[in-house]
Amino acid sequence: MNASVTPRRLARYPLIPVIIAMAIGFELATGSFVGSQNLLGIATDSATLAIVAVPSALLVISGYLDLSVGSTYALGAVAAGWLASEHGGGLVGCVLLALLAGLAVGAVNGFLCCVVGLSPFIVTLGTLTAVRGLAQQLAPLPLTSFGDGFAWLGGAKVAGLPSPVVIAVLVVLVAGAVLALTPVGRHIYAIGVSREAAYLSGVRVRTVPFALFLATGACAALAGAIKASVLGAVQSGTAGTGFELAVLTAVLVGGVALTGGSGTLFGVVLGVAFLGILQNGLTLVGVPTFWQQVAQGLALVVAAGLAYLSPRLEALTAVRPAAPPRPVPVT
Amino acid sequence: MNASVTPRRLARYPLIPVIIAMAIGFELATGSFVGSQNLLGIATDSATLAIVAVPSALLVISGYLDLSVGSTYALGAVAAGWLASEHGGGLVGCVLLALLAGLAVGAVNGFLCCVVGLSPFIVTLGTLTAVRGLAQQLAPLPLTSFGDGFAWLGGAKVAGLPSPVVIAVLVVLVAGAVLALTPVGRHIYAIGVSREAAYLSGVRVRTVPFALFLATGACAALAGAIKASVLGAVQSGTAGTGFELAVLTAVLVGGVALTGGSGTLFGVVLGVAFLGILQNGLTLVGVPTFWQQVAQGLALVVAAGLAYLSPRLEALTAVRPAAPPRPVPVT
Amino acid sequence: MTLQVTGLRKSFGGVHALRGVDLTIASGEVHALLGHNGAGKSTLIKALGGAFTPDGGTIEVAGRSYSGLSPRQSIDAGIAIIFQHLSLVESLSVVDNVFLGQEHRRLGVVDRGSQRAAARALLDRLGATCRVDDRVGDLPMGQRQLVEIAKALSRDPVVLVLDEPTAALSSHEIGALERTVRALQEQGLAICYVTHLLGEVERLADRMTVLRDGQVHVSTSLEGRTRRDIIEAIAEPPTDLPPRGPVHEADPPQLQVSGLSGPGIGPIDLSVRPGEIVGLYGLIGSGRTRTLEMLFGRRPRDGVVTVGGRRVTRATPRAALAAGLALVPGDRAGQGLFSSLSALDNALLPAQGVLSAFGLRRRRAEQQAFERLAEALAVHPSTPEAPARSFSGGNQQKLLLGRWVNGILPTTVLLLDEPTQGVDVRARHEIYRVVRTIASERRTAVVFASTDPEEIVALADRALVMQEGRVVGELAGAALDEDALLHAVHQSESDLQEHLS
Amino acid sequence: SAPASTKSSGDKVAKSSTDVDTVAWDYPFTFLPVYAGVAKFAKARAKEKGVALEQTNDNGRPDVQASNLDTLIAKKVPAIVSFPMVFEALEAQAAKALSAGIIWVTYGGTLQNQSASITFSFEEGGRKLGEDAAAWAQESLGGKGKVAFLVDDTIQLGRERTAGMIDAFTKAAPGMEVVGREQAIDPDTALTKTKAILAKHPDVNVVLGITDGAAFGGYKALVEAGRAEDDAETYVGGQDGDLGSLELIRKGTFYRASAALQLRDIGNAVIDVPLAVADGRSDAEASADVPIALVKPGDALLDEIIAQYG
Ligand SMILES: Nc1ncnc2c1ncn2[C@@H]1O[C@H](COP(=O)(O)OP(=O)(O)OP(=O)(O)O)[C@@H](O)[C@H]1O
Ligand SMILES: Nc1ncnc2c1ncn2[C@@H]1O[C@H](COP(=O)(O)OP(=O)(O)OP(=O)(O)O)[C@@H](O)[C@H]1O
Ligand SMILES: [Mg+2]
Ligand SMILES: [Mg+2]
Repeated sequence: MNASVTPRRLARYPLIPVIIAMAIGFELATGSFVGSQNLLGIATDSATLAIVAVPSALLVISGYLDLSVGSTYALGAVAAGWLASEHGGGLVGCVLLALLAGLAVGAVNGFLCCVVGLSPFIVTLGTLTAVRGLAQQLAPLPLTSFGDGFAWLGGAKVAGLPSPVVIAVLVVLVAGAVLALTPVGRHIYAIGVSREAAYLSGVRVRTVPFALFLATGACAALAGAIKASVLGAVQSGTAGTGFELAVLTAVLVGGVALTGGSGTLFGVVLGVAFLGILQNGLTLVGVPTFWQQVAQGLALVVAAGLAYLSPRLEALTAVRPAAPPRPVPVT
Repeated sequence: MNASVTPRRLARYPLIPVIIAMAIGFELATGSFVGSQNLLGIATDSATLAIVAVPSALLVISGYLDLSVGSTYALGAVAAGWLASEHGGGLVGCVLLALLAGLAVGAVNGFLCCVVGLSPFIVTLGTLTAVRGLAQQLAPLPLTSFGDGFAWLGGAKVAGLPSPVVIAVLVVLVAGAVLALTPVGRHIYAIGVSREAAYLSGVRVRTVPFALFLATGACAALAGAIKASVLGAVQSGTAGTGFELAVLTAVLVGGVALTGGSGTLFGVVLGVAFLGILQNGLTLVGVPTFWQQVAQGLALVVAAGLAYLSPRLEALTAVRPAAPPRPVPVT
Repeated sequence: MTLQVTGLRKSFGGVHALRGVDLTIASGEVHALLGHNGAGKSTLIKALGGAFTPDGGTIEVAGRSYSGLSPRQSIDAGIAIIFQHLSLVESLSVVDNVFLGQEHRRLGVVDRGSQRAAARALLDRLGATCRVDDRVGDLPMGQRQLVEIAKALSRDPVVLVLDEPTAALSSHEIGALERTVRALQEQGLAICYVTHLLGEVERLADRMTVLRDGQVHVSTSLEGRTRRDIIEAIAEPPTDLPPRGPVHEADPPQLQVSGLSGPGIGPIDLSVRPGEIVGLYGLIGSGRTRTLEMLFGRRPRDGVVTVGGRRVTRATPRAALAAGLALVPGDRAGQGLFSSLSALDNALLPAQGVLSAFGLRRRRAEQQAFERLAEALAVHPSTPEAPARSFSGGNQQKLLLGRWVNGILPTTVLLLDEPTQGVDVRARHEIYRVVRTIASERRTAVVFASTDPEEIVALADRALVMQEGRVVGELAGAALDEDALLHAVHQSESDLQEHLS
Repeated sequence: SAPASTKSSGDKVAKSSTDVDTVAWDYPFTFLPVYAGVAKFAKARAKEKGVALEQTNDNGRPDVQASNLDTLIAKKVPAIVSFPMVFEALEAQAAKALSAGIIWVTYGGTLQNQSASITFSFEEGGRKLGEDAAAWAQESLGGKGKVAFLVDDTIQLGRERTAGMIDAFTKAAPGMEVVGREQAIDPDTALTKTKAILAKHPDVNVVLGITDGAAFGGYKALVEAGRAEDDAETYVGGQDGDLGSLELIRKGTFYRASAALQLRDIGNAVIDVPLAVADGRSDAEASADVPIALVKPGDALLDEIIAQYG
């Protein structure tokens, strides 16, 4: 990725100036926004959102949608937490069990939406509800007292960075590599733009989104397990409630179109950062509770406005296309 | 509307046999499902959902979406409840104030989505958050002790029917008449299928969805006021939370496509009935909380399956189209 | 003057689609608006219909001058337009479409009875066979086009604009349309007619205006003009097509089909040798598209399909591609193009997997493959990263051709559905050249479907005439000419003449 | 600027209540009416004491709560009063706050790492209501009748209240038939659920709510079903002490009791406890335990709490 900030890049990612403006504003208002502890805190808190927003974004680019992530997150947290607290499960066991739970939910969603062809919105709204019920049924009481092994998942430092951040970076890099470097990456866009044309071009139009449902389920459950490890406790009734909306918001604010076929991972990472910084800044400034909600709502509207402006700004900064060749006049 | 149950109608509305099956099942399981008190209870409870689902369905048919209804509902309840409890407002005043509040939210949504052209999903997610914050700011404490005038809104009987049901029937009839009989009804479908084609045909592609945003806002606030009147209390923090998803679920389960351009009000009414009966039946049977959630989630998946089957069944029951004219062979 | 356009300008971002165009059409005149793909014809027409506001210039209709029109103003001024990309609403009925935005009302309510009667009368006049209550989405393209025309006529226009109205019509329907245009001309309408089919220009038009790159190149009466004059006005004259490649009777057939059948189709037997080009000719709805789609596995099928001696058992596009079959679909927008993806992605999507190493794409190899392809097919512009939607119709079609004939994929049988629909005369010629070259040099077997007899004659070694899903005749060699084709599908030559006159 | 902020944190460590200029109160269930009630008194007390009261917006999500606490700690507010959604989950944050020199007051329970706590037993509130209803049932119904519970199984405090309420009732009135146990914390849901229960059991005598909001909805359902507002064989009771419910109790309806939180005492404690810690008091000295009182018709407390709502 070329990191230089060109006008064209700014036009494409209008969140960049907004994030910079927010950072400056919050720093001026509080004097404690910029600072390694606070910034690292934002990164750690946003890591779970990023881990789920990234595969979700690929799913949306391919023209599908997974709303069930909030409950899959809870299921992953419950699965890992249960093994850790009731059976002294270690790091590997807990993570594997959480991934398995996530893959199971992903497989159900993927089967119904990609193979059978049901509406992803209704199906995953259904699994959102059903999986939450299941998670609560499995662990009606809070799970606590995890062993050190599992605590490592969320608490370790790798090269000075908290492990959730490291995992999020890995997820972004892997997904980014798939999207940019492999043929499947192009297939994801192609399916999102025109499923029919992709099918006629020999693209696996069922398998690819199915795999993305699996990845989204696995990542959601992993995120739940990570948060359980960080917090040292799981409550099945509240873990990840509303998370699906946060994920979708990050994806859409990051410039991925709900209609599929367009968007970039860089944009999604910006979307996650935007939400994390907003939440942090409002608390830092000490905005009263209800006004925080109002501000968060308005921020979404502003983000929608930016998404609207972006292609228009891009057109202005566009490199002029070469003029078409003029046929030589005959007469 | 022709009410006879033909195979073709059943294929088009597969919720009909499902609802009948549910009714029979719940009656056999509890012996108290069919009974005027329970059925009227379901109707009254579902009335507010219907009042909002109907204009929302028109909005979805026209290719837009309003997620803010849950908070607009709360704002309407707060507006009416505040006037009734703090200033002894009567029926007319309370209803007018609630409608005004709803129209204001609808106007903001409509302006941003139809005139400016921002993404309805992000914008109304934003107003959902912001308006909830406003409602809580306006009435942090529960409002109670409304006068008789306002109590009439939700408590009166008209021709033996509870007033919420009567209002819901009126909303359905008015919207149904608009959709089926007036040019605007055709325009709503046309805009949903192809905004461009509709625009070039001289259809008012901004005004019509804008009006639907206004109607949805007004109806959501009215529904909130009605519920406030029925309950005799308003809690700004809990009133209508999650209502936006219930509304969208009813609309989609009722066969309206999220992509716009298709769906019927009859289907939406069936969708509302389906959700109301399901909720009622699960409580009647006494299913434990968490399993209720699982059952509700599965019901959504089943509904998605029905929506998928419906066009296929319709094709089977279709009257064969007349054969294309045969060109007379020459050779 | 009924319609007078003066100095009209419009640009999209950096693209100057119109650079000061003048156009004058008198009442009672049929005026052909011609030009290469991307010349600006549709842009001009959209400005007339109010799809956007022009950057400059004026539009004068029936004595009133506008600097820009909204769709409602345009309709009220008496301009009726048949847009190139249909402006119909698929999920609505025929009658609802015809009167969309201009409903007959009684007491604020749609007057269905009066609308149905009026729609029926219009459709009859156009020779349409669909019923007023049919869903437009269920209709074949030809009928849809007629509904679009009925919609335009329902508004009692003073100016009628038709943007490539016949691209999807069969000769039967074209005949009816041409008669209608004549009748309207006699009633004093000013008619603007856009087409790439020069036969229509010769039969119908009184004058022509030719656009090149957004400017008027020629505007003249057609009196005494030959086809060659017209072609030269539109573009530089095409070079001759490369010669047909030899077809060796001794070669085993590359594509062998026996007993192919499906709903409304077949049984069809067919055998195509390496290097042979077979044209499927028929009226709209005769089953050519369905036959090609069945061959390609897009539709379920019965029967045996053999490619290069090996049977293709599974009826899926993937199986067909693996066997060496490839299809360029007729519905370019809906089934072919990834409009927002880059030209490179569009041309090389299925080849990227072959080009990749260790599961990773090789950008350089892709770039080189694209360059080779752009050169071989004369794709313009040859910028790999430009989105496909910014290409003209002819160049889009070349990208789709290139998707299968790029020397990377093992395509041995190429199926083409309406390969030059909406493509200008020059690009059409280039596509013929490409197809010929593929057949003669790569020995690819080609099967293509077309509604244009000229095209069949120009391109095919052998033509199969289809009717109601079956092959009812075969023409080859000297016997293959336009008259014979028309003859084969129409009752008699005189009947056809009656249609056309 | 990182070193600077570390330095300023050193300055900020409160040596006495005068060093505490801000109290951050983190309450996750901002949608509950109780929140606004306590907030009202806490704000008034804060003004009185000349400190600023900051609040968070956790939206009922434990991960957001943890994030917001991280932010408050990074910001070095002098004192945090936090109501943990899951108590164990906030031990780490509490420890982090303490080691940063921040006063940590646990609200609604206790943690191992804390400066002090403000407690009021949820279980006890439920138990008092359950016992009272059971006693009433034994007396007025001879111990025979039907009871429905409106419960909350999703969050910890809800489960504690639920357990206290149901255990106490069923133990003291074993003859009562339990005909419903439905999830409902707000009047809207409670109305719907109670109506469904009434369809099958029109003769339900007792409805106990996890919140006053839920009980209020149950009350409405009974009235809608034709029950006289002062029916002698009906008992509805809730928890929290919402104004609307208290007024029904005062009016002499069959809404007979509410396990009321003393909102003013709690609100005052939100400010007073951290200030006491700053003045050097120990956990035991500074902590406040606010009793939950069951208010019934005729209680002096009833009028007092209603008056507090002003
Ligand atoms: N909405 C648009 N945005 C950007 N460029 C456009 C747009 N519409 C048209 N153009 C460009 O304007 C030019 C003129 O296009 P137009 O569609 O008018 O050509 P045309 O003469 O109708 O071609 P054809 O014969 O292929 O239909 C082309 O270069 C095209 O790419
Ligand atoms: N006799 C038939 N039986 C079944 N389906 C038919 C029949 N006639 C038309 N169709 C439907 O019409 C649609 C295609 O019509 P269309 O006229 O565009 O293509 P086609 O029949 O393949 O003819 P052609 O490509 O030769 O014009 C298909 O979706 C097909 O299902
Ligand atoms: Mg054109
Ligand atoms: Mg065809």
